Amino acid sequence: MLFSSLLLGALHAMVPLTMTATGEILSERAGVVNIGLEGILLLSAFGAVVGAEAGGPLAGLVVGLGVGAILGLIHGVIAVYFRGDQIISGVGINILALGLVAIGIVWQWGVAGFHQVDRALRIPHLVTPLGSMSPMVIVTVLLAALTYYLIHHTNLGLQIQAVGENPAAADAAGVRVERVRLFGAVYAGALAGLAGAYLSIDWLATITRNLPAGRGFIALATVVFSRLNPFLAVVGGLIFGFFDGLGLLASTSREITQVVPYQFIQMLPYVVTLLVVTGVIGRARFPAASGQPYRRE
Amino acid sequence: MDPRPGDDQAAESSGAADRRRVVRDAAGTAGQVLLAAALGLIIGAVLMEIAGYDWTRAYQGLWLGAFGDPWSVADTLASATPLILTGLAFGLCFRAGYFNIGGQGQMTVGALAAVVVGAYIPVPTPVAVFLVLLAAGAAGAVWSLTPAFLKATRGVHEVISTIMFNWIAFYLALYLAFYSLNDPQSAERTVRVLPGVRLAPLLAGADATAAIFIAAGIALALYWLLWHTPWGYEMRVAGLNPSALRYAGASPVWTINWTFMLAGMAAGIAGATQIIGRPPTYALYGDLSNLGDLGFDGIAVALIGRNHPIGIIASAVFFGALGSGARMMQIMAGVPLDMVRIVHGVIIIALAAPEVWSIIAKSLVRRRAARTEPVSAQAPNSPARR
Amino acid sequence: MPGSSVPRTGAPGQRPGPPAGPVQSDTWLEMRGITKVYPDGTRALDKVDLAAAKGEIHGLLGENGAGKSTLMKILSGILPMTSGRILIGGREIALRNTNDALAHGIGMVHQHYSLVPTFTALDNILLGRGAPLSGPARSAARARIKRLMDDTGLYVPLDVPIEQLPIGTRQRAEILKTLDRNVSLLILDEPTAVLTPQETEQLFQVLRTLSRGGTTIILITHKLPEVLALTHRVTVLRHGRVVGTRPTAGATAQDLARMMVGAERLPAVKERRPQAIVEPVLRVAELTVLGDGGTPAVRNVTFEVSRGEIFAIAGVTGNGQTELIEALTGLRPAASGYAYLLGQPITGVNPRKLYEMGLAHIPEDRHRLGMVAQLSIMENSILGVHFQPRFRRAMPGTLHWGRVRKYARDVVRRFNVITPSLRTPMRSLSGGNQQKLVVGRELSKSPALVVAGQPTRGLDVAAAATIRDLLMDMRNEGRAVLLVSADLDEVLALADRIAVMYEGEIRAVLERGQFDRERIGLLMGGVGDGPAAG
Amino acid sequence: MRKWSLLAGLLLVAFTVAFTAWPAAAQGQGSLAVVYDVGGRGDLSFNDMAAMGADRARRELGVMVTEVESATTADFLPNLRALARSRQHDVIVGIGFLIQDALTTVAQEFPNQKFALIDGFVDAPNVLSISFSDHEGSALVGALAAMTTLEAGGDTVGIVLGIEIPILLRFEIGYRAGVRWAVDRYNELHGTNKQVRVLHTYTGAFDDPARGKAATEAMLAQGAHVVYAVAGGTGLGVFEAVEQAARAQGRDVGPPFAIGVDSAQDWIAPGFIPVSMVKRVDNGVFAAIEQALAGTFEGGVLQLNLAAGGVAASSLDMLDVFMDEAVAAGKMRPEERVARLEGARAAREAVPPSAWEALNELDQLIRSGDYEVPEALDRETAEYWREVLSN
Repeated sequence: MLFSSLLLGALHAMVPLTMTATGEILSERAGVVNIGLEGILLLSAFGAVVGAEAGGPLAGLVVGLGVGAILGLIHGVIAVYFRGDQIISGVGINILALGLVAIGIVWQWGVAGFHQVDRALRIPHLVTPLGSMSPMVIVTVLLAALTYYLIHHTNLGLQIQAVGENPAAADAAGVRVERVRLFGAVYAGALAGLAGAYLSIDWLATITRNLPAGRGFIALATVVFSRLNPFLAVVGGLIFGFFDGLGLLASTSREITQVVPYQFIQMLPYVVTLLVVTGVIGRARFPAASGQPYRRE
Repeated sequence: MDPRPGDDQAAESSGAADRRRVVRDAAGTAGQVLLAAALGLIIGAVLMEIAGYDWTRAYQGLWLGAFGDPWSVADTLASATPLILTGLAFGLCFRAGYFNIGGQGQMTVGALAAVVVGAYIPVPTPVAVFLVLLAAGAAGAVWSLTPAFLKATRGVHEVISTIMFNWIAFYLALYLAFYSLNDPQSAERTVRVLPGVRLAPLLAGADATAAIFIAAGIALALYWLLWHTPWGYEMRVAGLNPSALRYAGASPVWTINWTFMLAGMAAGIAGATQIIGRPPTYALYGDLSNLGDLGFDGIAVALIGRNHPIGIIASAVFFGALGSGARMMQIMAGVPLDMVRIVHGVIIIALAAPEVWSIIAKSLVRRRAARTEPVSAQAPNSPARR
Repeated sequence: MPGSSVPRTGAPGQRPGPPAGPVQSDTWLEMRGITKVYPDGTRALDKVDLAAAKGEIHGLLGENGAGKSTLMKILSGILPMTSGRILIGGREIALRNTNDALAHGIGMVHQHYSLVPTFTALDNILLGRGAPLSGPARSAARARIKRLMDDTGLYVPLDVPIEQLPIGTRQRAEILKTLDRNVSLLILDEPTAVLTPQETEQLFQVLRTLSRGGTTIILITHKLPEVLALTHRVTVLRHGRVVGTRPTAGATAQDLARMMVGAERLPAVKERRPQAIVEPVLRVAELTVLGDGGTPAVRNVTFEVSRGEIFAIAGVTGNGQTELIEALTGLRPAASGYAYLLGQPITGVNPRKLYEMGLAHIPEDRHRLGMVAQLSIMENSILGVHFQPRFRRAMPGTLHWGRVRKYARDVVRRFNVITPSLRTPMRSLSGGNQQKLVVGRELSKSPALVVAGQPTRGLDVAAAATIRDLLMDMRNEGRAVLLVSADLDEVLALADRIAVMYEGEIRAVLERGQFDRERIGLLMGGVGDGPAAG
Repeated sequence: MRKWSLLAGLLLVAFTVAFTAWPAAAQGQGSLAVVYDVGGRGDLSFNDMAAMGADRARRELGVMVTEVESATTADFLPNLRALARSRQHDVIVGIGFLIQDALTTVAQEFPNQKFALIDGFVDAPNVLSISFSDHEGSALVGALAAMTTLEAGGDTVGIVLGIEIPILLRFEIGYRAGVRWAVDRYNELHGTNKQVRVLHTYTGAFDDPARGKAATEAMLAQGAHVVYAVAGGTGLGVFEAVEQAARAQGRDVGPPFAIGVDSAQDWIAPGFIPVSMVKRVDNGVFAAIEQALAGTFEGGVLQLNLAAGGVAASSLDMLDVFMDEAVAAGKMRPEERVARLEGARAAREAVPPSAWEALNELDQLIRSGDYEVPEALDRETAEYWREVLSN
């Protein structure tokens, strides 16, 4: 009971981290880094609720994905066509989303702070031996597999890797560098958008002013953790989710907290992630042209 | 721009020409920032119009709240103080080619150290203030050295380690603030620092303190370090071409450590300024709410300031102005704080792509050039970044 | 290459023979009035005309910065032109990107190879072709490329990441990649810069075969012997303008060189003064150095460099020269063996210490090591010596920019670096001027030993000659020079002794007077003598 | 670039000229200013309740309301000063104990300005310090939680809190006291010797529903029957976890149950929140402006305890009023209101009558002063009471 609850909790906590990280992995492979994932999660979580209220849970997912894709597109256009600074653009998206959602909640529902999502508008869950599980868990793993396949076994994937490693070479080979990079940026936005929708109309069933609460940054860390391999992003998301849950579980016990204060127990996911990276993952190699705009001159 | 003047002439004329170029570049950057600000304000106005707020009044409030009277100016400077330092923490690392998102955590441990030293070590005033700053800087430096060390020895990417260290610092501070350093009389905050280390307001009725001079002084010192010492020279080389750094005989490991250490110091001192430099509490709240997100805000400040210490001062003052202007925006027009965030966001995004401005400028130039001569050589360069 | 001083018969293609195949005189490709102005106002090309017939091998000759590469990048769709027209078979075509160019059968082999280093040769060849990564279609593509390799004789291992292949093989992959697109116009940008004479000859055979098959070839080069050996016609560019086009038959190297550099006097290598004292400055004994992959890149190498001597290491790039230089200049640890500079051990010593001991290092890749593109001339002029007391104020730690400026001005003047100002960023300079600054900075150290890696690679004739003269001056002043160069002509012209390196070993050391181009070429290709001690 | 800086400079000058005039004085009869805590509007906690009070003042008294949010606690002082300096507000209310230091300073600087402080104490004649007996209200819902658990044969309840700060200790210990009292009462009535374990977690966040959800799932997995959410937005995760656990067992109504806090949160997860511990910050804010307008404003302490109506267990009537307001404001559709009210009623009915009896009985005892709820505002005291109350 305890363990299955913990495992289920870890699976559900994995979804936003891994799904967001998976999209970002593809984007970074193509050379576009987006530090604005936190903002995309937030704004698409908001969009998903609006969408779900207009047309049901599926519409919610679609709108979430769409909002994410649009933000990815904005970031991509700045990064790829205007050759702007990707870090600045990402930071801007984060701040913009904080403001837009806070005001958006007031505009949309007339209340400050939060809006609860009606049960009928949420993603229906699957019944599993572990307990009720969101189908998005499976979608996440499938998306990771799909993304892996896309990167390593398709022609588009070849082009994505090429524009990330050596855009000039890709250009000379007839690859449309800008389009492929833009695709990467939009893909990352779309997956983060889907993850945002999962936050609001599935996992937490609510929209608040700061719903992701830092998960966009943890997803960024998961990208580094994964060494740009989507399957490792699943592992990273699970490790984080598991130890986060374990920390909260352990801190409910007075016997434990009297020995180790709960603040230290709740450091667990961060410490474990750091230890895993230090001990097992080690040096990650990133595409040579990652984060750098491509100019023809 | 004649590409090939004789070398003699070049060497002789370079002094004045170079100075002009520097001024022109700085003016160009400032112009871009102001244009982006204008764009942000316009979009903010449109949103406010849609939402039914009186945006002219709101902007009147923004201006008055930021610069309307001496108190407002002081408040602006007070808000800018920690941002200068957290901005430097990011900007310095960025110059050297590292991505330090750990300013928040470094600031947090700095604030803790400031409380410990400031509250428990009774020594005469100037020494005490110095000790507090030293302790806070040292704590921030220690906190940033671990990611630097992990990067240098184990290749752990600083993005992951600094994010993790932010959270570890957060929980550590929650623990210490409430379990060890708490004020028995008022458990919601730590003990207050001793009166001797509290920096008094520069102007009665406003909360800018001498901390602004500390922050500006550190910015100037780092400017001096970057451009007037061999170590700073090496940091800049590290950021632009790490291989050339080894060729030049400097140790990359050493440079990483130095850079992160100085960045951590700046962030740590930012934490200290929030403790000893902002009346009236002079203590750390148990939920760390007097630190807020200042460490993260530093990233935006640094990027807008183009990671240049002087630019960071200007950019922090700009952020401080938006922050203290937001106060009057709320009071005078009832516009919520979040509207200011939107304006922030738009400004930052607009600044991400200076090329947009040069494209606009270029098209203007082309149109003018079409009237006069075939090609103008005066197309503005986008300023060097990174 | 020291211009006219190398006789034509010493050119790589030693059997010039009749130019390959018949040439139809009717024009097939035509570029008219091509003008290119960069956003910063630089006018790279000014109303350039170029024409070539079907099956013609057309040489495009010019100094660095003459606009050769820019012109060809426009033709291959990489750069947009400011104005002008391009016609193929009399019909005007528009080239918005490389795909457009490839669709018209135009393909380019770049000087800086356009290969993704982490990809296999096969993936690189198929990149952008829309070929699937698995299944029968891939097998078919593989078979097609195998056939192409058989047809052209350009063999490449298809499943090894490019970064693990020697540079000559990489170039073959690059050419295969372009040929696989069924190009009817093949552009090659300085293709022989990194090849052995034998490899060069092989390549020329392939090009002649292609030409006979009707492929038009444009060869960008600044090597006159190649032009004379291979091409039907040659167009010379200078400062973005066409100086002239003429048939190769009947042209002499002197004519072409004069067209290339204008009225300026053709440079020749300075006189070699006899040196009396033999006194080793650098001693290397049984040195073994590991490469990036962890396998030995330099194997058990022993040699000495004496004062007043230019000791040259010849060899095809990628045979351990880079690792050897890095080990001698403090950038890479030695696995075993010793190296002494003026009697003091130097393996594993920090570069800064080495500079103090009297080392000057002209790195073979100036962009990666020798300079910081975004920093100014002034700042670059002290890279590596920035810690020396002469650039510091009395106050500890402070840089004295006034002195740096003076020093930089001095370097700029003495080494004839052409720059608008001392604060100009390094990247705004031409390659030759960048290299002159790097060389000037290093030689200004008054070194005991100069280690020069590929000091003239990619430079125009005049700049290259200046730098060769400077190295000769160093020698004549009694300093030791260790020259590593893949340019055989340069090595032959400068060296007192030549060591040939192949697969990490020194295969032979030849004294001046024993120099034999043919034999050195064979040694570079791994044929002939076994490991030799110097 | 020169022309751009010129243009920008001109813009700047235009801006200066256009906006360098002080605002005209505000009009209307009476003006109220509220400075929120850093949680700001929408924290599902005392800021929202304060806003509700301000809304009511605007509606019923016709006063102007100026609201100011604070990005960090460092903004408190300048926010209060800016309001005080304008001399336009009859009373300035500061929300939350963290604002106490700043309010102390400003109250001295502006002795003629009236201030009120929620959840804190400032010893000044021009400051009305309004305190709430959170522990008393928490004890009530604790009694309900324990009794509900015991009647269902359970032995565990939980409380999920935000960041560990003194005021939350007051909630936690009050809740534990209520549980203890109800267990003793149950054992007394049934002649048994049962125990109820109280699991508590400080999640370290007031705005992260995910952490609330994970913490609650951990408690439910350990058999918790009722979980009290004292964590602002993090509490939304508590409700979601409880609802999801019940629905996974095919139930549309608890158990398990959650208990809301600060406002009547029963409607948020209809069917699963039988009661909320309501803290009437709105009444405090309203009282401050009302007194200021009526001229009866005096400094000092206003203790809003259970007896004074400052804290209470939520009732359907309260919920009704709240929903009426929401519908009137267009924030809620009428049919939604009906459904939510039905859900809240169902949750109440799903709780055994004995639990309501216990809650009401304890309510009477506290009002009459026969039972004094222990109060903890520091860690040592809290630890002492945790020890005492669990034996």
